[in-house]
Amino acid sequence: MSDLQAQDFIRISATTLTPPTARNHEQEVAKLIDVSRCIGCKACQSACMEWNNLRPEVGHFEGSYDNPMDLEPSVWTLMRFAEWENEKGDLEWLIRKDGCMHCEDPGCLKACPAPGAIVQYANGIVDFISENCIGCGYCEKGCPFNIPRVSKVDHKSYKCTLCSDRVTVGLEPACVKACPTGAIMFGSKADMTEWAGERVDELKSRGFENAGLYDPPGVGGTHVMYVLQHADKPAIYAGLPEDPHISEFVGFWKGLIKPVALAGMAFTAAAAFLHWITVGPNTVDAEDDHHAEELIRSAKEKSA
Amino acid sequence: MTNTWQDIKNANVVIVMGGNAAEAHPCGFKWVIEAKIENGAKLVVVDPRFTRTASVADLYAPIRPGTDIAFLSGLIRYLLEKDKIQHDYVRAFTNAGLIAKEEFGFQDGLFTGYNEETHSYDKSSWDYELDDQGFAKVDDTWQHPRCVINLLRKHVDRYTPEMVSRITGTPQDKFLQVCELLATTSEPDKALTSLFALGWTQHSIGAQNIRTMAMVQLLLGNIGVAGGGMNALRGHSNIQGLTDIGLLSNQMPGYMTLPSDKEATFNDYMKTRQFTPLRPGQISYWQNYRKFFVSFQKSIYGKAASAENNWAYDWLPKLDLPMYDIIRAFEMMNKGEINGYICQGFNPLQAFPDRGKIRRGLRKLKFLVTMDPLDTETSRFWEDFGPQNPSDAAAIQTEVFQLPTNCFAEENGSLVNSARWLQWHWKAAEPPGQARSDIWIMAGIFRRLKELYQKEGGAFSDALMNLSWNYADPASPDPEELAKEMNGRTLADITDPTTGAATLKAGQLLDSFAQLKDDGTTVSGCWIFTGCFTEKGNQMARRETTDPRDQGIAPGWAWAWPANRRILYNRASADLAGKAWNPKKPIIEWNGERWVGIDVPDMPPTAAPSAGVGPFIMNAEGLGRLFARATMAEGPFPEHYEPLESPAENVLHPKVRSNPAARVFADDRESFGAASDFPYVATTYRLTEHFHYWTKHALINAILQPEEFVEIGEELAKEKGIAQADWVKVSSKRGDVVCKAYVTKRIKPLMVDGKPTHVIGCPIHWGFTGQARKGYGANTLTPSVGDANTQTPEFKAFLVNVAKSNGPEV
Amino acid sequence: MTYPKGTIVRASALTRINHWLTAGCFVLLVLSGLAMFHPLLFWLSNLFGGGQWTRAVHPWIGCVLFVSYLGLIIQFWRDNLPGMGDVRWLAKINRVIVNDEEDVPEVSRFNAGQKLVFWGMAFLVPVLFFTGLTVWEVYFGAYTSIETQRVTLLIHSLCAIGAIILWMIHVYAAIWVSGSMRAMTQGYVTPGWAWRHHRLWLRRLVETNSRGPTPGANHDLGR
Amino acid sequence: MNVNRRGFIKLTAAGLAASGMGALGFGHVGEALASSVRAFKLAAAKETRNTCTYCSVACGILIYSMGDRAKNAHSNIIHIEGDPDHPVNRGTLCPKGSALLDIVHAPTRLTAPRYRAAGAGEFKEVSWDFALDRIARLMKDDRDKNFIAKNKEGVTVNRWTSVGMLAASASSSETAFLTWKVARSLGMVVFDNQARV
Repeated sequence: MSDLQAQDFIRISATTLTPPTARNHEQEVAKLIDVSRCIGCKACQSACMEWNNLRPEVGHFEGSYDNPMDLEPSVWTLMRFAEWENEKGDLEWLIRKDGCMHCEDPGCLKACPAPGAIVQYANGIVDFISENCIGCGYCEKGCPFNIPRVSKVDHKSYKCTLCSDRVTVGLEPACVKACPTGAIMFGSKADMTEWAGERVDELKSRGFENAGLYDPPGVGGTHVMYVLQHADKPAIYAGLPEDPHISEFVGFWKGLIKPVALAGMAFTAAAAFLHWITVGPNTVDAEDDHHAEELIRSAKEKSA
Repeated sequence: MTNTWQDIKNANVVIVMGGNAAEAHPCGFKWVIEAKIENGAKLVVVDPRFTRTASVADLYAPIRPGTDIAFLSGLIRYLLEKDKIQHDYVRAFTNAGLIAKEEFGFQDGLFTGYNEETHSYDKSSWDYELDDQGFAKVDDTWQHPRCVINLLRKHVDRYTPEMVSRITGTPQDKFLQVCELLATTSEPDKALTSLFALGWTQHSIGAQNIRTMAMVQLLLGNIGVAGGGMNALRGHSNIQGLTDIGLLSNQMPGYMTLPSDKEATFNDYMKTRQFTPLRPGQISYWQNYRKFFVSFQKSIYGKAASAENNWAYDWLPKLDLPMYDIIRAFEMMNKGEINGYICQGFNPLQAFPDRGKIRRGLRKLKFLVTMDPLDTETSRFWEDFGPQNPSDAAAIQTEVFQLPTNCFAEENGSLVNSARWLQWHWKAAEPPGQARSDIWIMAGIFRRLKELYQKEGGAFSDALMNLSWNYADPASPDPEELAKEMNGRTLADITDPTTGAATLKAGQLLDSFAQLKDDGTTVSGCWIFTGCFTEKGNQMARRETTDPRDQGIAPGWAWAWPANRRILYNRASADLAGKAWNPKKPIIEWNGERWVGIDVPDMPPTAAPSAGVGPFIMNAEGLGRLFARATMAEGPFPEHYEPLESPAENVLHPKVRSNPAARVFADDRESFGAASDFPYVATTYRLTEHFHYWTKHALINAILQPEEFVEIGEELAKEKGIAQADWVKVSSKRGDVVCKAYVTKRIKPLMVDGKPTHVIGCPIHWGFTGQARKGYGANTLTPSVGDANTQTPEFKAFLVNVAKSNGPEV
Repeated sequence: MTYPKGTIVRASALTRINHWLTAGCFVLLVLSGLAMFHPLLFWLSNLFGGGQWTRAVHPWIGCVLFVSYLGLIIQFWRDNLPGMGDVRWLAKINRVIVNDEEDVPEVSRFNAGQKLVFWGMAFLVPVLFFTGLTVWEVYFGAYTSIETQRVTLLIHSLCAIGAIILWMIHVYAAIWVSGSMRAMTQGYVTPGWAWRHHRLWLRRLVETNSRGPTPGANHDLGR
Repeated sequence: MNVNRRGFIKLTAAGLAASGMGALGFGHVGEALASSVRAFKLAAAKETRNTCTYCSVACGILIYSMGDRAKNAHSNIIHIEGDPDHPVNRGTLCPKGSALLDIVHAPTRLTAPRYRAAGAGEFKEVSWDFALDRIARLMKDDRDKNFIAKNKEGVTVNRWTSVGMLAASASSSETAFLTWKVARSLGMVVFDNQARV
């Protein structure tokens, strides 16, 4: 799709300068996960681990098919299983591939204090540049989907890269290629949105009136989208946020108080300097010394 | 499979019953999803558990393990009662109108001819009434009371929806919804495909499970059509190939069978393999048996096989029993009748039922040879691994050889997939360390034995001495040489009878098994593979991807047996006049002179429809069999029999509870548990993240499913005070497994004969070697009894008890 | 301690060490904190050997600051208790600001401004410490929810800014009131300084014939 | 990782900038540091077409191994993914197929013939010759003792029931054919494969 190099950044973390904008006509990519076609086989997890050379620990059985139990620095995508009884009393097994949503307005990137640690390419992929990461975990606070994980070993944050290394040479991500039932599709965001529309109509024809596309506006839309049978209740899909957006706290902490704080500090320094050059130091004069000796001397006499 | 994997996308209804396609064959299951999307297909899943296949199904119905025949017989009754069958298809292509013998009958649980002592039938009464020319009598008006269709109607009459629900525990409304949906495919242009696997085969009544569905498909007219067929989703990558090449106790390559003691001479042997047609004008292709047999004997014994010595007939081992299956092998082992056992890429300690009995058998061996890329449990059965494999090594006198072999990526060769495609693969790397190919090892053993016999003589060794072995490198025969050997050659020039031109020079590779002769002038190691490696080169290596009308045939990709035919019985995809039932998806049609279409016709190319050549060319009557004559052990019609370990009585015929023709060894019968001690029905199954007992050696798969567990319904767990992910002990009369409990909504109690019956699910993938957590293995629990026809063990329905535990005693 | 003759002891050696330890930690925290606070200042992280070191060392220094500030609290809390005198002092802030000590009420050991700094920091430093703990990813990342950490991180930033501004005022005050720097570095002030800035404090010292830093401390006034 | 020349220079220059210049307040120099994407790991790998070893869907796969088959390069397998041309799987793989790399490189892959003597407590590595000679000897002795040339009725049966064999259902058809020839020429009838399970 595109050669993902420094010139292709459209957003860079902790950077006051505007990224290069000359190449402003870039096809945005998107990964569409059609939960109604997903059989929860974890081929995407397996392919992701194999392609990215990730091997987390062999865990234990914890009460469901969710293995490993949570995203980790070396678990970039994960099937989350939810046994749900619908209104008709029939059981539905909702299985959702969790992982980075590659938001249009990434909370991680906004929260990140390290310059160049998180970048967004022109095609929409949000990537962690590990060598610039300082391991502070702000990205975890910024992300509305609770995705980034900071490693306890190298103190760097990790998440799905949408296989930027494959996409940059024109291949599709590893999970997309592996998915046996074609539940994960990859292409331009326009194509994927249109294809999702067809899938939603087809699902509606099968009795899922509330089928819909999950492309949350709260984060400006995402480059990883879901087709859900029950788009009116995303939370039943193992906690998919109803209306994800960057937290107001993060917004405020990363927005207004930055300039205000700097201004406040600069003002104080300036005021002090101005006071110094106008009022000047408060020095002790001879009279004060005299009063002091006088006081001491009289006290000496009383006690002697 | 009768059809191809991609052909599944042409189905209008897909039933996954007796299998879990989404978990066991995910990339094949893609085509079910394609059917749903492009074809608006409906997916029906009938399974004791709500599986990941069910998670994308349009209709799910629970069923008690081991009662599939009751369900399907009820379905047949529904189809016949509602007259939802494809009349023209059934009339023309099945034996519905043929008339059975007078003596045939069925009385409270038993067909005619049952012998109590031998637990088997005298099947002479299970046949058609023949006329004076020896052809089967037929009444196409279906009036005759002994027409097959009428006998079938009477036979299934007892399976009313109430009775089905009473036996299977499936709620009646769900059962009738399934019947309704499947009945819609009786339309000529609608197709139902049946995807099944071990969920049907691993029962004491396994073969009949599949037969019942085949009868349903015949009644609905779905065999041989696009999107139809009986599709067995085979297990291993080359299980189809090894079945084709006859690596089974009584089998020879190409589904020929080894002689038995009763066939002393070659003529006796051939007498029972005449396959003379039972209706005029039928092909009955097995009539060419002698050509295949002679060509085969010439292939493996070369000049030493001649007309004079009946083509070295006596050099083939004869069987005194129907078969020496693996259950019998471990029975013999326990009785000390087997001294040596060679496990080539097979891990019986994990794969076979009643793990205790397997371990006791292996202890009695003098020597055990394992050939495997991985460190298998079987090769270390003698080592103590704590509670998962308690053992006193010193007391075990077995010599064990653990031979390292290469894996798929380290060899050239071909594999046959479930859809009968022979596909070549290329070597990508050298095997690790001193690992060698299985071919090299078998050649090594063979040449050493031959040398010993040459030096020392000994028991009869003519077969060994004269075995054809003309490979460039006798120590390591090349896979291409072996492939050519299976394909076969002509030893004399072949001329085309019509044109007289020489088609093949002596010594050249044959193009098709039609060229085989029974006079010793042709050789073929496996007649059904002839055509896979011809003078035009290795057809198995073809990678041509074009697919006419994108209908899922891909005729140019690799090569399918027989004769590159991709959909079997495809003649049945056209009506009497040779026009396609489903004009949108024709396969072959009669154009006036020949059969043409997108697949190799399963029919003599120039046999006009009017000639009445039946589409089932391998059967003597050329017709699909609703009435199975004498081919099945327990009856020409399927009948519901309870599993050997069952919580319920047989409400249809209490006196005959389980399969009367099942072979049960005495010690195995003692080890069957009673419902009073073991009240819950258990079933074993596979998870999609693991392949049997291999992938616990692969780190990623061990991560995806790290630890052994059993699935318990929420109601049962509440009853037993078992919380989520607690340790539990699951016990059968044969042994205990201690593992975690997965308390789930996906298994609900079934009302069977008025009693709530709980089902417990036991995945099989854990053992005591590899990366994953140590496990006991589900086969610690399972009974050692098999299907009456194939001896496939009954892994899918047995009895257990379950209780809280605090983990394996270390 | 060898203080020059005739001088008053404003801060004991222990107090000075404690003060400058706190000050040192605070400065380092300001530098490393600001590096992570604003991209423009990220270059400050190079003083600590890069972003990773800055993030790693900041919390540890925070711990030291918290402990050492407790020391200051222990030493000064009694003399910083607010009283009516402070209110009156504040009312005269306009005179104080222009160095006109004339009718400014007499101040004991600490004037209201200093008390504000003291109690300000006594509030801000613990809050910074505990909010900092919750966002100390390496050790405490898992103990609080992300929602909580968003709030505590905001509080941490706000308090830090407050502390920095308070600190700037404190530093300038020391420069502005000449002699104060020496008071905290050498530990002594001239009696005149005491008279001018902390007359009540001087009076009590004299009454108890103490040379400082607190009444009745050591009895060699005038040596 | 083939860092191209231009990239190499950029990295070192940046390093210098970060340490020296950065301290003097030219912080934004750091932004140029942001390196590009992880290099494509299959850039010059050798591609071999094969079939997955697990189930009967028989997905087509592409095996990527190091080196270009030059004599001194041991073609170690580094990645396996689906064959997009294969008409059945069209490039997809299940969780087992996607992890084929881990079975090829499983630490429990056997690498040397091992032998456990009767009653012994552990395996010991042996040579192939020792193993195969010993196996041939054991088989011949047992066959000579227990081979049944004729049954009770005097019919020539030529069967040997005291040694059994299980064949692998993941081995190639060619292996299977050769195994059939050897087993049956010895008269084996206790001979099955995974189709029985």
